[in-house]
Amino acid sequence: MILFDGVLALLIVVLAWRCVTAGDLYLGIVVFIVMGLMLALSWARLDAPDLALAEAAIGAGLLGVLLLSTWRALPGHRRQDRDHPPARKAVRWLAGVASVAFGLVMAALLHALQPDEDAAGALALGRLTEAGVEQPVTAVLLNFRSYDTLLEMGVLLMALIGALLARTPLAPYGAATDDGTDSPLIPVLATTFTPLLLLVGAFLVWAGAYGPGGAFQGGAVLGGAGVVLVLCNRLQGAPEAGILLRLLLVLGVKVFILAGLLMLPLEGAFMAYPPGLTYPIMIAIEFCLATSIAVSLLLLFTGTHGVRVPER
Amino acid sequence: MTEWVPVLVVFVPFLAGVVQFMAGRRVIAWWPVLASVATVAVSLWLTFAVAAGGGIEHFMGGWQPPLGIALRADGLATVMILLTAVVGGLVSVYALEAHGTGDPRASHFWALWLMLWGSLNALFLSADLFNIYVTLELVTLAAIPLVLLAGPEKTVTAALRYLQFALFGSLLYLAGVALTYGLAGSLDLALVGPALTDGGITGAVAATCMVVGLLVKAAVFPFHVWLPAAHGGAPAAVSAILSALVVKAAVYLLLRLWTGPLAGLADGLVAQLMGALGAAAILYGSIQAFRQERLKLVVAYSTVAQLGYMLLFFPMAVAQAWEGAVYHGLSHGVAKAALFLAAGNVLVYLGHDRVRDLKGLDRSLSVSLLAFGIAGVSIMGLPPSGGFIAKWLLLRASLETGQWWWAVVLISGGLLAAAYIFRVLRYAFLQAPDRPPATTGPIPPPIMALPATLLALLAIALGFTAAPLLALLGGLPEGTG
Amino acid sequence: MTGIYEAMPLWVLMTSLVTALIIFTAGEPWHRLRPVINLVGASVKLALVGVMLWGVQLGHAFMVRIPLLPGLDIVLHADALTMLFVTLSAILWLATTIYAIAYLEHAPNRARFFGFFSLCVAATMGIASAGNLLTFFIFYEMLTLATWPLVVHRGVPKSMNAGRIYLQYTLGGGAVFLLGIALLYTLAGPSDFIAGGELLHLADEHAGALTLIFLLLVAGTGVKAALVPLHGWLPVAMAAPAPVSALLHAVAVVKAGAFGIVRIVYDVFGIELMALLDLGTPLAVIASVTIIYGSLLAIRQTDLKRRLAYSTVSQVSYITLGVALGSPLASIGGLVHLVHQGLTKITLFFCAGAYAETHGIHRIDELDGIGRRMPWTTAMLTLGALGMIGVPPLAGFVSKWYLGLGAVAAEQYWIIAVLLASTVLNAIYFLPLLHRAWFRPPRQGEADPGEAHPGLLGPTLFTGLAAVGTGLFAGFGWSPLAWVEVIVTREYTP
Amino acid sequence: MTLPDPFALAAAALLALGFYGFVVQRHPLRRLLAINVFGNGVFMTLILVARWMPGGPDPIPHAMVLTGIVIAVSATAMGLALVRRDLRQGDGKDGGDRD
Repeated sequence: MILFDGVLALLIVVLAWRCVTAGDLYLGIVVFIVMGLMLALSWARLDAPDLALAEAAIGAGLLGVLLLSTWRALPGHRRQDRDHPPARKAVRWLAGVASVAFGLVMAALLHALQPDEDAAGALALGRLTEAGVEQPVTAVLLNFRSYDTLLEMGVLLMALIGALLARTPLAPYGAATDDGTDSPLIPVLATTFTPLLLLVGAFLVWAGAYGPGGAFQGGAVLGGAGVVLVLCNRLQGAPEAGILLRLLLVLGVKVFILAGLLMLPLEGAFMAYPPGLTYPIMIAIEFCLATSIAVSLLLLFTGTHGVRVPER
Repeated sequence: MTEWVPVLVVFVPFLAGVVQFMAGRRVIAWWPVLASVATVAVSLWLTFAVAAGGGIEHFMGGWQPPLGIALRADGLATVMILLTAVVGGLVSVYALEAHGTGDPRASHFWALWLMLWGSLNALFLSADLFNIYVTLELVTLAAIPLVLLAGPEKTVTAALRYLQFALFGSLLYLAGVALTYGLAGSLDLALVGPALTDGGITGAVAATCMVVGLLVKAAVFPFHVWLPAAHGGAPAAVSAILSALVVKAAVYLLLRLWTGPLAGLADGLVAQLMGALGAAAILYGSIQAFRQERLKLVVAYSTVAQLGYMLLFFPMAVAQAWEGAVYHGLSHGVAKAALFLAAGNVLVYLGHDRVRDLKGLDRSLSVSLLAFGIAGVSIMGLPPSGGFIAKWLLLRASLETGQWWWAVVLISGGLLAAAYIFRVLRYAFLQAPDRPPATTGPIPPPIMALPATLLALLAIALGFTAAPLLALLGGLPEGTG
Repeated sequence: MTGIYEAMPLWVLMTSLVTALIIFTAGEPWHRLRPVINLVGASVKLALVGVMLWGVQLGHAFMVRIPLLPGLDIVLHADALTMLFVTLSAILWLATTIYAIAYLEHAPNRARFFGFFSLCVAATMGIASAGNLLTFFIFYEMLTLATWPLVVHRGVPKSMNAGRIYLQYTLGGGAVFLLGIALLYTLAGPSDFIAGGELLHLADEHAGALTLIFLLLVAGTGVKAALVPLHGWLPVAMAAPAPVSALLHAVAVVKAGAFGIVRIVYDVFGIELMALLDLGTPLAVIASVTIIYGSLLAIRQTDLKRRLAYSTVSQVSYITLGVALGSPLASIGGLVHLVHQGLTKITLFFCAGAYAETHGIHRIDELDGIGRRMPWTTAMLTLGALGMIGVPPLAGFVSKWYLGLGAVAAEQYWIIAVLLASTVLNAIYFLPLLHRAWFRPPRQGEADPGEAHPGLLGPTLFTGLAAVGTGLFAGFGWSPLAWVEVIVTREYTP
Repeated sequence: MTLPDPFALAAAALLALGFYGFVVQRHPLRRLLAINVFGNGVFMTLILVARWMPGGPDPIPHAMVLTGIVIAVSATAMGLALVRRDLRQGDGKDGGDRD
């Protein structure tokens, strides 16, 4: 296996190198997506299947689609470096030397690093029974360090507002006349693949309590289903969002905060779940989170305030 | 009840922002008022609680560190939250007019600003290295859309550059956090110190990554390149928030880490280097501010310079330097917000903010201009003002530690600040003999002029309130220096 | 009640501050009420100063202490030296206010002008009653800031330029001064102004540092006192309106500098330490150079106000010279000159302003025959000029006499030569003025008579006669001279 | 002398390459790519730290990575929206200084 690991690691490095220095921007993006998949593979090898799933779904999948769509949306002459040439040769050399030194130092440090056995993580594993779920990562995300997760939902919401304020929708409001949408494959994709994705997403959310999966992976897959629908022209952007859509957007963060605040008088601490009710509360919150993540990611992709089914 | 206050200080504004986003424009008049008042109220509650009973700690989820995340309201966090409440409250008053019912994107402004307010408080209270990363990103990702509110066509380049630097800075910080966790097996600020100190080169590299990452976020020279365009281009209320609070959050973290987990690592030479960066920022920022043609860019470059003063704490690292640096943060926050709001009023009235064309402004905009001048007194570090108290403390610290070269920097910085402030006033005082200035806008109503004036007067008042505030801050954390 | 009474210096300061705030808040439209506010403020202040003068005479202690930081207090107090400066400023403020109301009757931006004008006076009061170096510095910088809008008041490029130069000098001086204070605090800790100072015990160990601190402090105050080579701002600042030149540049600002030097020499370092470190003589030399140099440059000026400005450069240094010599008699001469020069020079500036306002006369060669057209004003000009030269029994003579006696007592005979030379130079640049005014015929077509507006003439008459009075009645118990003798006795009695 | 973990080397290389790309590249899209490469280096580091903890993979760094990925993707998505806006606009307009 060491050979496999070595080859995989080398591949990642080469892909990263190509991604950063590729002469053609398009190539750089494609390489980035491939690198994301390779990373997911390597993380699976590193006993982090949750993260492998997340990277594949969000890091490589959704982000990849978004990168490619953005590239396509750019005016032709802006797709290359003409207006933004790389730094001068001297700077490149200097940066090269600096980054080689940086890399060597980090490699040496990582090689020498000996994590403690009484790390916080060991504590987390030891007190898993109190956490309400069997999956350690979900326990950390939704219980031990639920505060981080809650704030992260805020990041997602703000990023969405930022993207909306830039007013550069990727999914135009009018009927999309994209080449390829009349392909016979499209209806198949839209009608069979999407429900499948929805199913997988919901399963992942629920599975997060026991094995690999969770709100983020599941939410990403659900959002991905939406993206597929947009790409198949079964959904399109809308200039305004209905109150329902906005409610779904903030559902996760809002339920999370209100639940947390409710625990202040009940349990004496923010987000301290009452014993016995831990699991149902966490599952409820997880589904809310997944819903909001899915809608947020979908809207981050379309770059519009809302989505609607196009009129036929 | 008291132990709940830190949670409320974070989530009252944060939740209010979320609700604002959901409810949209319908609630624009009253919801922001309610939310701002409530936030100021809980912030004051926290201040009085800490002043009366000392620091407050809250374990999120009831899990103690190292397993869980703690919120710690100590003196430093509390004065920053107080600053945020004061500046935020008055900027909110200004924004009620500037981003009121007349602004089509008012709902976005208030949602972002209220969430940013909560995020800032969360950042100040956080006692966990990774949670700090999350709050840093929250603050950044709220700040950048706010910059866009000036109209994406005008500010998108600045916002994009801001985003690039901010993202890279926080990832660099996160790299340091990763190494720290590898060394210490914990993320709590109070627990990671010994492992970092004993961590040899790994500890040093971890510390370097975190510090450099924060320097990028704090726009410290030479990482300042993203700041002027972003702060200069944003709407006035946003500029005030960004310059007074947002960049300061990163400097705050530098102070917090340096006097906390990194205290055992602080090396004399590195500390001198930090001081040198601060000195370079002071000189470079001031000279650039003097050379700018647009009023808001003058003020923005002034921020680059003023942040440098806080960095002078590191080489001196004595109690007076600590007090001086923090007090500088407070008085700069108040004064800079006043400057930006005043500049915003000029922009509203004239439709431009070209420094050379401010002729005759003193008659029509006398209140805003007076606010600009009064706040300028504090920026120059002249008495009586908060800026003077801070400068005095830093000056004393530099002479007491025998590092007289910082005294020279402090003195020259004050003179350079006088140069760029008076340059603006000079053009504004020039009489326009032939005709009144060609205006495009109305004279800003009192609700826009008063917050600037009040903030400016507060900057002066800070010259007299140092004793209670420094008592609240508490002395230099143990083990530093 | 005693607390309120003891805090008298604060109330005196507040009268001007509150006046300023009211004027700022009321704004431009209140042009009818503004003179009333101004005059009421000035009169109330004068009354309060009278009470305080009486108190100090009886030996009451006035002291207010506002802590800013541990070891950093704002201290306002009133000793005899304070009262000398406070009384002078209060009286002259009233006179100048009346003058300024008349002078600026139809000018724009009067609210701004009078607001900052009151602020300047508040700062001057603060400087006079400052009880330690830091307080002195705070008001010293406040004075700088409040004067700038007055210097640039006209809003033309020339006055803007003057404002820039003014700030460059004064803020630079302030920065140096601050460094000096910070060094002193680091070396010796916080300390109030106290006769003889509290630094003597440091003289052996830190002689070098103390000399450096003295240098910094004197350089800082020397800027405002217009000591050569730090005098460059004063002539340029004459671009300001006449009342500003009169009160601020003849009295408040330059006197603030000179007063600072007096405080530093007497109440921070002390005569004994000055002698020990041998700082007096260099200071006396600088003062002498300034006296001669200022006079020489005054001769070359063709503009009336600029000639007066250079004369100020020269005359203010008498004060520095007096305290630098370190003998009681010279100190009396120097300190009393604070009052004498103030009264005399403000009269001269009032006259210059009246000429400019009434007949548009700015240059000296335009003064031909003005004595016939404006006899009263010109009479006051004559009194002032003769006073400056030091013709007995006018005020200037008293100062010079005591300075001379002091020089003899200190066995510094070269000072006598300086005084004589200065007197001759004064005569050279003032007498031709008087000759033109009285004995040359008016120019063609400019013979129309026209005395100055009563609002301008009144204050001029008042200060002119006061200048004469202080000289004539110098021997009486309530004269500035008697007061100064009290101060100096206290300073020199351990 | 143990053989270095190949993934540790990869993590260091990702950090170095990300840094290099950020400094050298000027095209905003490329810069975002470089930032993400750097971020992946950080995530890889965290995963390695988790893996090396005696007693099984440490869930806390895993949670940190998951949070980090979502933050990185959100920020990048917003960045891409800005890039689209920025590059559609006229040439060479910039309110601030160019270094």
